[in-house]
Amino acid sequence: MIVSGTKELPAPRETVWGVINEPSEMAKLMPGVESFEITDEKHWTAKVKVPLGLGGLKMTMNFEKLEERPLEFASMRAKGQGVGALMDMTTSFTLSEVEGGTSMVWEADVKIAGPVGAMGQRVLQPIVNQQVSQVLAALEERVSAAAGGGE
Amino acid sequence: MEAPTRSRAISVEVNGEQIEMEVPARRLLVHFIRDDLGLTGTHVGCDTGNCGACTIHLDGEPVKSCMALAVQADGTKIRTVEALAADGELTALQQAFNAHHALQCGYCTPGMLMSATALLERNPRPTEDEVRYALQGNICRCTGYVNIVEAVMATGSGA
Amino acid sequence: MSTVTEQPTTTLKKGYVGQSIPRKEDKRLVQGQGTFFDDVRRHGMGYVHFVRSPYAHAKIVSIDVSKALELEGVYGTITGDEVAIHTDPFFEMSVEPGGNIKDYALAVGRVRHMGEPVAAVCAATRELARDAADLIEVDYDPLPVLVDAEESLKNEVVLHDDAGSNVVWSGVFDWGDVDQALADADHVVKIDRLHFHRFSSTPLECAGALVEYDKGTGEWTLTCNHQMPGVGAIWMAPALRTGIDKLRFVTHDIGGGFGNKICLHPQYVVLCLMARKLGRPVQWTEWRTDQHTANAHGNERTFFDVEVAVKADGEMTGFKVRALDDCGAFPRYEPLGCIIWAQVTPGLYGWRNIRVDFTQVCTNKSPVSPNRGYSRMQHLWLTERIVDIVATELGLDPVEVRKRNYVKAEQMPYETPNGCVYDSGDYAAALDIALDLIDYGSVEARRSEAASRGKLLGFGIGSTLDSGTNNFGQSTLLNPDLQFSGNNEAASVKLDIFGEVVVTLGTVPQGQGHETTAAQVVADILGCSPDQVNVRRGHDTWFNSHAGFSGTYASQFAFTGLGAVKGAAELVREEMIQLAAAVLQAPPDVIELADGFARIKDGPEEAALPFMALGAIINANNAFLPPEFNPTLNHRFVCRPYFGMVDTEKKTGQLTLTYATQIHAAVVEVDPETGEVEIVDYAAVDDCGVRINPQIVEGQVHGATAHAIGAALSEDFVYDEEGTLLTANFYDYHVPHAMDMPPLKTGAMESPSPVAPLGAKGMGEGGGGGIHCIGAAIQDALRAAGGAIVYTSCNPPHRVWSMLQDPEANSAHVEVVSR
Amino acid sequence: MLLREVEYARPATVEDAVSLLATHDGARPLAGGQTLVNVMKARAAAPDVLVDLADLDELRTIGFSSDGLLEIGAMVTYAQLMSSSEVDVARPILAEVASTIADVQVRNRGTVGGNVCVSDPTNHLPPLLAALGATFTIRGAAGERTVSADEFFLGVYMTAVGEGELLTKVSVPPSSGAGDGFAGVTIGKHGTYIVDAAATVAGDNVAIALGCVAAAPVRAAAMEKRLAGSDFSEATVRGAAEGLGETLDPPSDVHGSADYRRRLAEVSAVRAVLQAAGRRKER
Repeated sequence: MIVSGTKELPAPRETVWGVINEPSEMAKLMPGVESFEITDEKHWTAKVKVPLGLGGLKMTMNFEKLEERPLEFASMRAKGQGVGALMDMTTSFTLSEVEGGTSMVWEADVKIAGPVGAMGQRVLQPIVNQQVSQVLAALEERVSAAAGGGE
Repeated sequence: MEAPTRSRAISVEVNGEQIEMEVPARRLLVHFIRDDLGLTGTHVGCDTGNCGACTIHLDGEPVKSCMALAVQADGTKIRTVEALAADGELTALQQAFNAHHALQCGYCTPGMLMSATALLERNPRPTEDEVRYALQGNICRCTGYVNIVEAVMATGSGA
Repeated sequence: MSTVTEQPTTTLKKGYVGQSIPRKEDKRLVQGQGTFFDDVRRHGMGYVHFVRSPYAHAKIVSIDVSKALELEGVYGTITGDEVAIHTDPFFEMSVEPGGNIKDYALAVGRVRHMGEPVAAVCAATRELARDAADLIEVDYDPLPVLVDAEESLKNEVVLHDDAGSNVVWSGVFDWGDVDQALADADHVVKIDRLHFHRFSSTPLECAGALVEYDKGTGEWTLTCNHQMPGVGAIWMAPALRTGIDKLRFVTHDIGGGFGNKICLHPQYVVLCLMARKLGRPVQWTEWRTDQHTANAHGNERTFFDVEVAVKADGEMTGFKVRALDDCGAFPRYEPLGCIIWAQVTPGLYGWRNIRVDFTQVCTNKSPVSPNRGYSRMQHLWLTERIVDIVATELGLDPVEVRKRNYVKAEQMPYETPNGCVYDSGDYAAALDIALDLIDYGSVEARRSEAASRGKLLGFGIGSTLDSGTNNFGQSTLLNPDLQFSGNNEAASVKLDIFGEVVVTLGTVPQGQGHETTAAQVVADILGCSPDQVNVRRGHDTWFNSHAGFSGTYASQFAFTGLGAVKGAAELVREEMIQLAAAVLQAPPDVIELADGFARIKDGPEEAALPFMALGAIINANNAFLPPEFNPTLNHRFVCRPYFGMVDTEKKTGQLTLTYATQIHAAVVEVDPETGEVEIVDYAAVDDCGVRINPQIVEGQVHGATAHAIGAALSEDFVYDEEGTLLTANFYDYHVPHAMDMPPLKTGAMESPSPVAPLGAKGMGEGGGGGIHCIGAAIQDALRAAGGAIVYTSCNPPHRVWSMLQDPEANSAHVEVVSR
Repeated sequence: MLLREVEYARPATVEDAVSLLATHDGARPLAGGQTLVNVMKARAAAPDVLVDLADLDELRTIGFSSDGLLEIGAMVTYAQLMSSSEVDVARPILAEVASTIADVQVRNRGTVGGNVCVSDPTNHLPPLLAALGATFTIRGAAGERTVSADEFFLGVYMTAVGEGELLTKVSVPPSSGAGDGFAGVTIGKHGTYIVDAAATVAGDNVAIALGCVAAAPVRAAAMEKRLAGSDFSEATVRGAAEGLGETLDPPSDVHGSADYRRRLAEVSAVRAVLQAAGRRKER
């Protein structure tokens, strides 16, 4: 399942890059994150309880940075293993300077296996969209906070 | 206000007999009936609440016991297929199922009988459409429903 | 008590056989007193849950069961490594490369389809076993996934390294001279692609077993719902490195089988290991999603490059086709499917020149197993699609083209191009009954009335044969080294001390009413009422009334099952007459068995011995009998149908013996805006020779038709490109319920079989006609809206809608070359 | 088929229920359970605490508010809707649609509150209540508030009901002469919808809500505008539906592609509107 879109962020590219390139920052954006641990510069894990409305979905997410071209492009892979679902997601972000901030084109290729997948495909696609839009909202908040008052 | 608990003592009237038992909150009503009470006439045929093989009566209403927790049955009256011919005398519906060859493997039959019994208690002379509407929640993979519908209608008209 | 007139024993006295007596099985089943495997409990038994692969193709890097074993109440686990040590791979039937496939009871080193069992855990309660399964950590390394048979042929991704190729079996069957027929034809109709989809009968009771191991005797007892224990034991015993008699199969009531409970040996072997390892009974219940993802799918088969030779007068003289069969991750009952279709090579038609280039491959999907109509349904669908496409393309009437090309009644028994013999039948007459039931004459009037309501009406015929009584010698046409041929089934009949007649069957009924029909046959032979005949429920190896091919499958109970019962009953009958003659001091030929008595025909009142007398003499009071006269009134009989040898060179021979006819006809209305198809009229006509219990026969026709209607309109196992099954349970795999099913009109004929012991043909797998006729009816309906060709066997609303939007794209590339 | 460990409580009052929901992390209300229990059986999601609303009789009533709105308690079952004289008088479409939800057994247990709070895009009631202009009353520690359908349905399994809150009732305007319609294509008779549409025509105006085409019900606003004050003839309604599909981005799955759902949305909207227009009383 491929989901993609563009997001306008009210902050210069440097700030946006500072967030999406920093594992500790990215981890905080995940909905329902409970704890995270940076393994090394390219790898980190997060314990997440994805709020699925009908009950939390506990997952351990292993993130790995794939490719990065500072200020322009970053891609990473997240493998989630949890009870009720197995997720393998590759996401990429392309940043470009625009008037008033940064335009970010994002794309995520999401593979979900296991019982959640079996609960009916037509429910899954909207759920993935919801989770992604929550991540984007958190990113926008984080980025504007960083751009506004600075740390 | 009592705090949430992992298990709970429930009191349920099952086929006329009051049963008190501590059950885990996570135990499905169908497993309580089959495994704890040994009433194995109620069957499980799916895992999404579609097939109706687990149909029983809860406070007089046909319900799917695979989509209820045993703890939810606390304080209710349950009737399972074993109660239909409790005195050994088959009901008119059970006899009609035999006369009209309305069962083959018999796995869906208990659920079918409970749904049809509930229908006839409310609508003694159902039309074919009403019978099919009442049995829509009970899947059968052997009979194609032809003889089942015939048997229920025959019972209705006293044939 | 009905009076029974004496007739020579070879033909049955017209008595209970032929009557729709109510079934003996029903009394317990309508009271919820049936015993299905999951109802049986043992003290201290453990519940087993299988950990299954979420991936369709991946290496198993590691399995860690430590956390699971620490959980309170967990008894133990079994993983693939233990299976590889303690068992051998299952016996493979194919030649190379398929024959080299290693199929273990659990995944060893690699998983090859979503849902494949990777480990098993046993615990004190069902819930604990499920919790423990979540604690077993399996590390997978995903591999590229193969979900398309054509792609699999390229062998870029190979599932079984031991085989080195994805091809399980391939071969060419060439009878007559199809090239000559095509050369002489006035029209050659070419169809480049037809696809028979993947679905299954999904019996309502899923698979499972309670397995106990007796340490003292090294024996396993499986209280289970395996429908073919004979062959199940042949697979399991060598894998477990034990003798076949160490596996005692016990079945009571089974909630439907339809072929989907034949390949249960992998999970059963794991249960046997677990029972032995833990020294306690262990019980496994398969849930619906497990069954859809990993138990038994029907064969998915695609047909390419069909060429049909047609004369100007509409006679079809032959066809050639390339068939590609997708058997999923493991050939379990396969490659038998690569030959079983040849039982009905010409379908119901008289063409003599047929070439089939057949290949079977593996893919990362659930393994297939026989499914109602196994392999014959796929081939008959091909012949019916050919006839309907030829009729559409050449403007022939579908009824006329069938009547012209059907094998005629006067040609029976009819030898097909590959040496099978259609024993009896009148296809045209059966079609006429169906046309009459559906009021064929009014179709055009109904079509215009429907059009006035904005609906497209269509009419379709589906003619099918239910070949029954397998000759396992057909397996040697696939692999000459195989040591299987013929067929057999056993039964025993005894007269007990108090005069009760006791029958044990080798067959394994799952709803077909064997207890009742067997009692009818025995009652007529022994001259008593079926109520006096106690047919023991289910199958038990310890009854010792089974044989190598025991089970219930391939529409053969009426032949082999009842044949064994008849044989055993006749042996007992003979002895009862000899014994009565001795006691009543009269010659045997004046003795008759009737109304539960052995008596002198028209003799004095007192010259009659009740069965109880005979039973008591033999079992408790036999001193007065002369030493050399030793009747036992207890006989086991093995019915061995005679097929003769098959010719492995020409690939000919008698692959089955009886051919029941089923002709289906349907009228549908299509909603052009949404693609929804509604069946507004339906008829099915069955001819299976002598009908032992007409009501039971009719019930089989109803059930088979329901399977066909479900398959034709909604039931489809669809995989995405990652090998995830998208219809993994009844939430998305829609099975017809009471409101989906149209009222069925049924008709019947009786063309007795000259070869079957009772003139009765096996039947029950002829329902495929429903798939054929609904596809034909949809194609007919669409003629008025673009004329799309139906190219697949499952047509839910979205597919019919796409055929309406773009008839060209969706029709198979059909081309007619005329002289 | 076998749930994970879960805690269970059955409070006697709405206040107790709200307090349980507020004070326990991962607590979820359990109404009919006809979806939640299945999701737990599949272990696709697992609440830590189930707060059973069975004893809250206050939520099982159907009546009228002071300003004449039909008030349906959150624990009212589909079967109750079907047999309620108040519903039959005020808004019979509710009973008509309820009678096609799943089967007898599910309708005896499944509740209006459960249907809307699960907010599965294929559920029958979200688009219907959106078209009827229903409002949703939510009670929490901070008291009670009432929101519109647009504000209530946020996404799949996501509604305005937050942690520690409970839907207590759904209020539906009486039809008072308006015509209501519901149409769509299901998987088998009375099955799950592939696409559905609800419509209500009151005087010259029409409200149209589509289901199964997004995470929450979608109003066919452009079509509504085009039809305002029109003759609601078949030709007019079909014309107004043109282009509706292109405004949608429906999911594709084994039962239909996105494109198929776009066309079905148009067909369903037309059929629902024509049914509604045909049932208007005050014409």
